[in-house]
Amino acid sequence: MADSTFLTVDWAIDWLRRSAAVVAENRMALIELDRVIGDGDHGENLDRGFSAVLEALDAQAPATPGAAFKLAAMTLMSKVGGAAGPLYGTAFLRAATTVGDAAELDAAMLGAALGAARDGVVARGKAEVGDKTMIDAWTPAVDAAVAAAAAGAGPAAVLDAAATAAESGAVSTDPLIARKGRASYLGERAMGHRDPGAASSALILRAAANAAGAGA
Amino acid sequence: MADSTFLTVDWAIDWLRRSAAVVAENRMALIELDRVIGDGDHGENLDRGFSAVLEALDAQAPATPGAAFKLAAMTLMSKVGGAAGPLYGTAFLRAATTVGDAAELDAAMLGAALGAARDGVVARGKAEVGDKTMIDAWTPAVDAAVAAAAAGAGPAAVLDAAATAAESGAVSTDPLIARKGRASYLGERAMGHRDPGAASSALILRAAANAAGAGA
Amino acid sequence: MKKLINDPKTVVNESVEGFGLAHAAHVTVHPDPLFVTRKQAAKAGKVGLISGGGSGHEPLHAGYVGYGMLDAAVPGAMFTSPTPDAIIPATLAADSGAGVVHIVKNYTGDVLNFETAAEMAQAEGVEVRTVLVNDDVAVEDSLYTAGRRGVGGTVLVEKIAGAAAERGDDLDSVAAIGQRVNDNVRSMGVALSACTVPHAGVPSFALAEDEIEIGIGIHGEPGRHKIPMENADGITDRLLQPILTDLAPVAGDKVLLFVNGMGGTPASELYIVYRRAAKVLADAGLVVERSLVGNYITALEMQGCSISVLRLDDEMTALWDAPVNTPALRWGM
Amino acid sequence: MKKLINDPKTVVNESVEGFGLAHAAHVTVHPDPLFVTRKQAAKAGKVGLISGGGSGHEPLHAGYVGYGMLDAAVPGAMFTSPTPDAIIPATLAADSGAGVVHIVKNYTGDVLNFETAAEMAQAEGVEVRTVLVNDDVAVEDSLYTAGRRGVGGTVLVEKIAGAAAERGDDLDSVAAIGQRVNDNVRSMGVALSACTVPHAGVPSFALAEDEIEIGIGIHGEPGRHKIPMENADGITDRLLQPILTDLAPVAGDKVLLFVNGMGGTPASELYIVYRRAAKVLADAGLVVERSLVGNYITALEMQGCSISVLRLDDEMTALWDAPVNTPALRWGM
Ligand SMILES: Nc1ncnc2c1ncn2[C@@H]1O[C@H](COP(=O)(O)OP(=O)(O)O)[C@@H](O)[C@H]1O
Ligand SMILES: Nc1ncnc2c1ncn2[C@@H]1O[C@H](COP(=O)(O)OP(=O)(O)O)[C@@H](O)[C@H]1O
Ligand SMILES: [Mg+2]
Ligand SMILES: [Mg+2]
Ligand SMILES: [Mg+2]
Ligand SMILES: [Mg+2]
Repeated sequence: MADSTFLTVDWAIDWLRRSAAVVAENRMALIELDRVIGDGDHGENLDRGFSAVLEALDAQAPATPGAAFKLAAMTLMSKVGGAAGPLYGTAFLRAATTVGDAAELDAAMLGAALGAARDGVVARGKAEVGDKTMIDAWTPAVDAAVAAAAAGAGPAAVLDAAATAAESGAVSTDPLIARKGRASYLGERAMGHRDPGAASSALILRAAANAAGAGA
Repeated sequence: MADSTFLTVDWAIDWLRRSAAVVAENRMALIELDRVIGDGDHGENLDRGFSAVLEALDAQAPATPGAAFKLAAMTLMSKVGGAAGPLYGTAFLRAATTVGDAAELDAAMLGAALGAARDGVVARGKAEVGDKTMIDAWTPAVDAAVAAAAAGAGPAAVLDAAATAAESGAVSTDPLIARKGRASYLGERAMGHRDPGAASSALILRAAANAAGAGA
Repeated sequence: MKKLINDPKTVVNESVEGFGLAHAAHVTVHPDPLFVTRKQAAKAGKVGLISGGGSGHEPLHAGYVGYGMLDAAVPGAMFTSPTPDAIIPATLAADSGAGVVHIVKNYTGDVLNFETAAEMAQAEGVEVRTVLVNDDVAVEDSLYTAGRRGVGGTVLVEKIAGAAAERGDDLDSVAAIGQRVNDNVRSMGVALSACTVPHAGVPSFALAEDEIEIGIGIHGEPGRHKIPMENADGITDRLLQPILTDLAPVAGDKVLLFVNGMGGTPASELYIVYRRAAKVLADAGLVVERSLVGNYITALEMQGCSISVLRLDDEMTALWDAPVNTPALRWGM
Repeated sequence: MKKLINDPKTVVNESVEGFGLAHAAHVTVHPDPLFVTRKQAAKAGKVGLISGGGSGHEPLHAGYVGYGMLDAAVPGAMFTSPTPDAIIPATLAADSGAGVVHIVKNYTGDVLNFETAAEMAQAEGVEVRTVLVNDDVAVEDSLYTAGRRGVGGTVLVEKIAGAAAERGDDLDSVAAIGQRVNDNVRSMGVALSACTVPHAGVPSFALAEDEIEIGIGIHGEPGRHKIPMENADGITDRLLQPILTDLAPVAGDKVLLFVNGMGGTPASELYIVYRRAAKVLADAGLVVERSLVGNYITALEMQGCSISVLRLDDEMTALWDAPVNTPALRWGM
């Protein structure tokens, strides 16, 4: 897989578009995960939110990765609702703040942006790893990204490492009892079911990696 | 089958008790008939009413057939409700009036009492033969009873003729479109289903015949 | 059958007992024979208003006992009209010397039982008038049927006639305004699912997953015909069309639009139906002056709704607006 | 899935539009972003009261917009908390200079979205206080859960805090009385059947023909545990016991008893539950001073109910009795 040293706004836009596509494709699957241990709206909410992101991208092309993240943040915050809306919104907002108006992002900045995004989710939702939330995908993803960047990997490899870690992180929620969010009401009955937010986080991080691979 | 020339209050009481038994036995079957072309309460209503008749008979033994009919009339009128309550109530009330305080009923009086009962139902409900109501059982029953009495049959044979005619009358409602009662709302969709009131009338008239046979 | 009940035989008695406990400030429950009266006696000389019918249509009728509406209600067994032995004492209780109006839904059982009760109450010296409600356009009104059923219009008759009685109208006038409401209201219903009468234990009719029953009554009795499922706007149009054909209002007429839930339909869906119905009426040049949306005359847990359209005149509108204070309908006090 | 809807995507918008048409005298609907305000502006200087949350719980919250209760309501998507972009303008609209109280049910999504909106409204110069409702004893309140959910108690908080605002209490006082209601109310629910969210198209959980779900929430989320079906008295006892254990009232305490329908349960069944609950409370030496029975906070067409018990003090009782004039709760005017 080709790997450029920097990712530009084209990558950011492609990431958001790919996220919208993958969320639309997995809308029913995410609804189904949430139906079992939540209230069955996660796929619907994210699909509504990312469709609005597509519309926003069509209306105004962001000039920098940071601007793209901010557009996503504001749109998701106002269109998704539920728990996931503010959490994803905060994640993109913190990422936007971290990258500022840089035109290009290198591997280290990517790691820092993902870390800030994760920290934003924690600041809002107070979840720790093992609480059966999207944090179970984000924290290993951030760790893997930072490690890959430190080891000298380029942006695409960093994102690939993050996505792969997020995917295992999502799977790791299966046996857990939830301690945050709606699934926490279920106690032991949540065991054996994947957390929908962790699943959607893995999909979205994989979209980031694919965008970096494709856009190289 | 033995046949005495007169029927007494013992027969009348036995009839009511047998009616209660046969209605209780056929409670679900009558509910089911009414569920299909009505509102599913006919068996429940009659069962409630005849249970109350049993209680009333336990509380105060009527002295004459007329008193027994009157007791049944008042109890059914106040316990059955729906269309069947006033109709059966009126039937027994007219029968009571017709037999007065006679201690014994002969075949002719039985025919007259059944005729008066039927006329009472018609007076209240305005149904004609062919309207798919209990009249489709009662009118052939009265005709058969009067004919048998005129031909010199005893009370048990008169009642047997009435019951047999009522049974065919009930069957004759199967293909009809209803023009009275709740089934009339159904139009052609009532075709192919037996009228619950005609079915219960046949059961009750058969109970009268059985009481006469058994009580001979 | 899963229901919050203890025993099919005690459903009505326990339910009305609970109703009496919950609304002790409004009503008194008389347990045997079962009827419900106002807690605060109406002013002497007021025409009494009573209604009754099979249970399972709650809040009808007991929910409408109170100032500005009914003086007494007589709940029968489930889906079974009450008997004269209950209607008679309710009639006597509702009489304060000015006579009593019986509001009777047009079902054979209701008609016969109220008829008997009226006769007997008259024999005891109470003047009785009867208003027969028959607003359901799903049923052909001909010599060859039991006639149209009384459905949603009943609530409107009870409210408006109740207000007329409360303002001091005499017996004939109260009956006449009740009759006028009935003459000017038409209704039609739809079921998405059947209901289960507790003593029967199985649904009153069968509907496939993609079928609905148009022209349903309020007793789980089957309706006019089954059709494949449609969207809310389509169903609304199907209900309204025969109503408008029969009522034949002219542009500029003022109407009350009543979307009634059958018991198992969320309020959100009733408002979607209301939205369409209001548009159709507006397109027909009618002025929707008043509205009512909610579960007011139900069929247990049936999913579905009915629409009623009442052509208003100024007097009816004023009587509709008059204060009412009952467990289920309340405003102005 | 059979529902009176046109399209899962338009359910909320069309429903709220119909609600606005039906209650045009009470409310104004602002379509985009979606929120509902009182038609008659509250008197200047009154503390504003707003609430909101996922749709599907009607009449909550828009049904409680009006005199003596809410100034604005923000309906989210089905079962999904609304977003700040709708909560903020609703907050601004509700402010007449005395600040605004947010009544928020304790769900992560509601908390986060209202939190953001409050921050932004404060940045625009509106003082905001938040009352978090968390009355559901089905959920263990510990560091290891998202905490208790807000359920039936929400309606009582909105009514009583609304009356306090209407009589002129200041911002902190209104928030304090809302908090006091929350501190004194406990609730628990049961589902006999699941509900179907339109966009999901299948029931939110599976229940066998002889199973019920104890400790159900109002989002079709599964409850505490499934048990075999029981009769109404048994189920009522199961709901009341944890409520009483947790609330720990003492003999002589005055309470409000609220039996709430989940949307698909006939009123007659709710009254059977009320009857038993009233007896259990009386046996415990409690005085049921006020009651509320009906569909006030629902979960679409779910069959089942919740029970809430509020320990009253004289001030709460007076505020409960104070006039209220909203589409779904109305008395005294
Ligand atoms: N406190 C929290 N911290 C982090 N993630 C959370 C928290 N609460 C919920 N989530 C995530 O949100 C997801 C649910 O999102 P969604 O279904 O859209 O919201 P809601 O629960 O309001 O319906 C969960 O699967 C979980 O991953
Ligand atoms: N007008 C009528 N004349 C004679 N019989 C009638 C009439 N209307 C109804 N019935 C009889 O009553 C029966 C229904 O009784 P029931 O189910 O107890 O009352 P309801 O229809 O009020 O539920 C019908 O099957 C029919 O035989
Ligand atoms: Mg969810
Ligand atoms: Mg019947
Ligand atoms: Mg009946
Ligand atoms: Mg949600």
